[in-house]
Amino acid sequence: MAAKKLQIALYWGAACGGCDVAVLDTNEFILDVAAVADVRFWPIAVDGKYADVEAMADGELDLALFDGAVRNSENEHVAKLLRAKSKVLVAFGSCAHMGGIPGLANLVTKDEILATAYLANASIEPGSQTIPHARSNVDGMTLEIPTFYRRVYRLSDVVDVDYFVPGCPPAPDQVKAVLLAVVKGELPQRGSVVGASERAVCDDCKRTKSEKKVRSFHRPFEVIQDSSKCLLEQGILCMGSATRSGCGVRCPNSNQGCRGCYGPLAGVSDQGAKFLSALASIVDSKDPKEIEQILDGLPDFTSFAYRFGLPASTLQRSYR
Amino acid sequence: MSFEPKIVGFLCNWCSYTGADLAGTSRIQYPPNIRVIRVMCSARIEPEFVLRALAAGADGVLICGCHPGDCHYSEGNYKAMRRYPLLKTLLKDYGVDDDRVRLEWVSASEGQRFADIVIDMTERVRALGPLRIKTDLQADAVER
Amino acid sequence: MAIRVNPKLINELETYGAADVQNCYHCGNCSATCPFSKEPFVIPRRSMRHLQMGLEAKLKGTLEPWLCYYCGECSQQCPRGAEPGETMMSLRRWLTSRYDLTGVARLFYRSWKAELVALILVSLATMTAFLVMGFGIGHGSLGVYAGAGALFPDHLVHLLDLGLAALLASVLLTNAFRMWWFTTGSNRNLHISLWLYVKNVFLLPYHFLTQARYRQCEKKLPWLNHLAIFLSWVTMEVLVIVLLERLHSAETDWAVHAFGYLATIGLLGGTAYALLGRARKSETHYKHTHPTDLMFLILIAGAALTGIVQHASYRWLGLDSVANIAYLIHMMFVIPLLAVQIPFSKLSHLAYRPLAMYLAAVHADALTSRQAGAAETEPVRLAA
Amino acid sequence: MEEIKIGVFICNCGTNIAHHVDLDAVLEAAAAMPGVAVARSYRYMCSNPGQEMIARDIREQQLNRVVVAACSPRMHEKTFRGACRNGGLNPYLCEMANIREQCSWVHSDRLAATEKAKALTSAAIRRVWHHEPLESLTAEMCPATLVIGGGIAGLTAALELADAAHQVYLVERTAALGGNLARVDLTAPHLDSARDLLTERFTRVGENPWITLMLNSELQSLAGYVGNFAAVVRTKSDDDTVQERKIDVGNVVVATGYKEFNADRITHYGHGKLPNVVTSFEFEQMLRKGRIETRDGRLPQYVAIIHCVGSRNKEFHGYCSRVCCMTALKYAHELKSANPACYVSDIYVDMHAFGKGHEDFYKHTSEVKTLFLMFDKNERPVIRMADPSDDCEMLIEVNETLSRERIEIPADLVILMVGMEARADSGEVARLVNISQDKDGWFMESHPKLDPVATTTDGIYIAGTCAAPKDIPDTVAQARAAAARILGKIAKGKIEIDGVFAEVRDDRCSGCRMCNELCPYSAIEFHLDTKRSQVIPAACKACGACVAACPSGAIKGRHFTMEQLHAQIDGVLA
Repeated sequence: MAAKKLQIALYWGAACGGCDVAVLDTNEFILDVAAVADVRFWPIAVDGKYADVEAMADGELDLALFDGAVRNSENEHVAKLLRAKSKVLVAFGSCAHMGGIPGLANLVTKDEILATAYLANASIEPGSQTIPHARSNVDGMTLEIPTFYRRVYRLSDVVDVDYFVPGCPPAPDQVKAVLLAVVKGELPQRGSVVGASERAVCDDCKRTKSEKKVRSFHRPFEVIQDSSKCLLEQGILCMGSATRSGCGVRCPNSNQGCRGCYGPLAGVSDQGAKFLSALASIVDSKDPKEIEQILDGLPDFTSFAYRFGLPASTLQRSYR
Repeated sequence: MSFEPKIVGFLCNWCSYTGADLAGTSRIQYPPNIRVIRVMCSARIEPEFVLRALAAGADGVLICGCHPGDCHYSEGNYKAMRRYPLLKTLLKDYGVDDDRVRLEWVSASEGQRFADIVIDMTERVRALGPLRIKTDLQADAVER
Repeated sequence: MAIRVNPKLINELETYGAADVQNCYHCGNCSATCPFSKEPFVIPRRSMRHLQMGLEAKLKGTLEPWLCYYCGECSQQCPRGAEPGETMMSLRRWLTSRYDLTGVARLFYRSWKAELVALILVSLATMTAFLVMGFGIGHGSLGVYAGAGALFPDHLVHLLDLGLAALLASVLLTNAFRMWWFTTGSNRNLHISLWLYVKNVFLLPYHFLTQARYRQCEKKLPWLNHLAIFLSWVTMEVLVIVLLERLHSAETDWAVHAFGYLATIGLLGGTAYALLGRARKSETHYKHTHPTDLMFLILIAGAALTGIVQHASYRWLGLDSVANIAYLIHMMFVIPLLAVQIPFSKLSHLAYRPLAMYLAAVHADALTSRQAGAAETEPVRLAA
Repeated sequence: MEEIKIGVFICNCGTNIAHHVDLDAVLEAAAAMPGVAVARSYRYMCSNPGQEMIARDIREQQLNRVVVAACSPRMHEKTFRGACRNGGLNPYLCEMANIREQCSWVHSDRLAATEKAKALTSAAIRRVWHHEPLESLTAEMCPATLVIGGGIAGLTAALELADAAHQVYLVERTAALGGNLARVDLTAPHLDSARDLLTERFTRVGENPWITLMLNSELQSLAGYVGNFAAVVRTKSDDDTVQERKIDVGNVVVATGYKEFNADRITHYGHGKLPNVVTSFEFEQMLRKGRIETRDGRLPQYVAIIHCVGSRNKEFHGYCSRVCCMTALKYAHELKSANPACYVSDIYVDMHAFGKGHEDFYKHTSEVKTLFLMFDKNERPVIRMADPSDDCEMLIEVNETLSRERIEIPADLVILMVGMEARADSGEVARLVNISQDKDGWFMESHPKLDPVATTTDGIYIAGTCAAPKDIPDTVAQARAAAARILGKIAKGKIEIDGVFAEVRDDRCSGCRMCNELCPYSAIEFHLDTKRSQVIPAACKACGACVAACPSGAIKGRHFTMEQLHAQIDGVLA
């Protein structure tokens, strides 16, 4: 009897869909997957409904890949649903793993977001400023939409997560590796990060590293780079040293500083704070005023440090 | 009963910790709100420790080191001097009031200065009221 | 304008008695102990400094050496043994030689033998002059001391006194004028109104007669001794010049002779004390004795001694011829004293000291009035 | 993971702690915490019975952690670590809570003080949970020593070490030994000849088998740490062939001396333009030739000596070069003895006659009729040619302080007492042996009063004028001090490296080299082949800078790990 096919499901919470595309980017490999697995639920790709998932027995799914952060009640509902229904739930991609780009919203309050979107927006005709509510009645019918949470959560904030696959999006060959590992059942200990290296991007980055002493910071377009030399040493912000490798050094190889999407290394609990500690230490000045001047070359450091992981940071959100 | 802030103090062993001990031997009284953690050098204090203290319920964090030029390891305090402004911009974005996290140079002979800093900081943080990050995070887990 | 430093001056001053001046490193102990070192004068350190640096123009224009009465405190205090007291003494000698127009004073100070020779020549000249005059012209006889036929008649002596007085007045006055010119006249940044000169003129006789300044030294004995010698010498001069006839009157005119005896005691006692002090170096200011100091004391003592011998032999013993001889020897001491010592050597200080006191007060007034003009400060009066 | 059994010992310190802290409450709170096997309160923990109590409890209760809530760790950490060692427990498994200097002595409110004592004790208990046993390392001490600089300092140090039968490599950049002292004729204040001082040492260096003399040589590189330095010395032989030699040494004595201030930098003095304005070293050459004369061969009648050329003023160097005053007096003597008719003017700022016999020397110089003229250090004499009518060649104009007159001083020859300056390349030497320099470029000693010949880098010693201007007695004293310190270490044979240092986890380091530059002691080496950084335990001082800055958390700060500090943070806030 042919081995029973693998029952897998994919879902996207507060996401851009990039992670789903990344799964497709494994090109023909997806056909091998299809050969051994039934995709039972993948809203972006196949036509499956929530009801179908609710109808499943608990643990019926062998693998669920959840990408995207938890921004509203629907995301949480599906997350809990998939948790119940699947043996292995994977937080797939930066949003699920650390809150991702949507996570930056935690720097502002819910009211400021709604005002920006629905009130103070140039494209809104005056007089028709309406803010969507969880329950509203239209033409005599009550209309329910998911409630917009006051902050963004990581997947692991709402459900137990078996594995984390970092990356925005995870590199196709990493996706392939994860899927193969699942197929072959060679998964490491629960709760660990898979589909990434245990060393920082610098380990795989070809640029030569030497004296780390920075006297000024620049945007990439402001300087003529030496493509053989470490970017940070040229004053271009690159978080490669504080970020797991595994992405194939995509950004530094294209002359852009790493932005840290693969998340922190094992020994680090707060990626942004750790990078801050490292970066500030190599500022080459002993005079407080001069230091402040050099650091002014970083216009919005918080957003850079926690671009993909504000909800995963120690303070998780703003307390204004 | 007025609000009693909890302040975590990271003191470097050679200068500020010794200064704090001197305040002790000289019996200089200061508020008990500060709880001191000893590190060998202010260069060992990671910004993440400050964030962790705030997240664990501290209402204020005081970082102390040797005066520039006095560092037992000759350049340790310059690292603290460099990390502090960047940490302050981070805290501003997180909405943590400026007076809650502070960097002060205290030499081994400045027992009085250490006490004055603790008195001043306790008053300022008491005026700001509780920081409530810990309670807010606990609330986040429940109310959405 | 910068003043030229002349390192050679110090050698010149050594011939005037200065010693170890170069050892001074200006700790200022001397000026701290000197009772006279008050604004605007810095005694003795400023002069020590100008001497070390060879600022001849400055030294010539200073009054400070004359404001020092050699109490010797500074020399005792000096950690480097630079003998500031003796240096000021040598500066007074040097200034005396500078004030003397003729340059004879400079010769005498530079070589004391020259002065000794001059003294001897003058005394021999006096002897011959008196003998020629006594026997040759006046036809007096050895045996007659006073009255008609006296070997040395009074009217001749008066003539001699007047001549001497004229010589002294001319020399002393010119030198005093030069002193004024060097210290005050040529000093451009001192603007002294006539009134200031008049206001302080009483200081001249006051200091001349009392040496009031000397009294401010801690030890009073040196002042008393000096005053005794000085007043005795003045009384003796007055008696000889003005009351000569009464001196020689037959009867002992106690109203006059009492003074004579007192003055003699003063002179003999004073000089004896000074000579003994210098021999035993008992006081700091007796430690260094310049030959001119010795000659000066010997002349006075000699004059006083012969004076009393001449008086006693005539008045008490009636030995006219002995009196005449004594008188002759007395003259051989007095004339050199007056003709050489006063204008060209130590005794000229009898003019310079009071003048210095007077000018110092004038300077002080001029400076304070300028400062007063500049800032309302209480005028500082030099202790009169 | 063995089961954690913690012994908590709370000290009353007589009444010092008991007075303001309710110790029973603290004891009770501590006893209730997880992992606490035994909790005791005692009057004097640091007393012998107190320490024996700890050792006994460790043995009897098989304790593997100890917390002592008492005075400041700066006071008795060593004592209680000793007590643990006596009990057979690794001393680093002990943690103190400072409930005296930073609690009972400074808080009078008993309730608040007790709360704080509880928090501090709970922090210590949570921290000690994560402590790990640490062993101090030992390293061999190579008995050979490298001495850089062949001047009086280097020679003295080398001989002191060689006489104790230890190998010395004496490296001298020029072709001859003697350094600056060899350029001098006589020395102040006793006017004994510099040559006598040096020749005795040259012969002994030449004959001593333990000294390897390397002239025309320079240190090329120095790697390793105290007891285990690998030095590369480059020697230039006459036909310009360069030969490199690798030598292993245990310690280094830096005795590179000083450079005299370049007088041309002060235009007022006209050095280089006016022929008869010479520096002190140029005058020494005249003395060594035995003929004091102006450039055109005349015997100078007036000689002026100007002090503090380049020293003690805002524009050039603020410090005093210490030796020029006595050297100037020496010149006054030599001038007067050579030509008694010569008039010497000594133009100075202050007369620094601080050493033995200096004051008498100063007094004696006055006695030979030297004219001393004082000027203010921030104002400077101006030298100009005199008119032909004057009896001197030059005139020096200055405001003389003692007389407050503006004077001009006649001079046929002017000697400029040039001060001392750090050598131009002292920066390279400092970087080579990894020591730091003060703002004037002099090498920095470990402690200005208590440790003047050592530096913050173990095994690197400094002696003589390279550390600061000083005269020959001080230089020789420092050279012998450095040698004595080294002999002490050699005699011990081994160097003990404290167990607390940073350690790079090879499985986590990604070769980003962020840490390499942060270490003031260059205790982190980057291996190009494996692309990994590594800490040299002996050189590491455990400041923790690299631990905090390592972006991938790959450097573990032994005894101050992230887990220990996190536990302590949570503990103080519990």
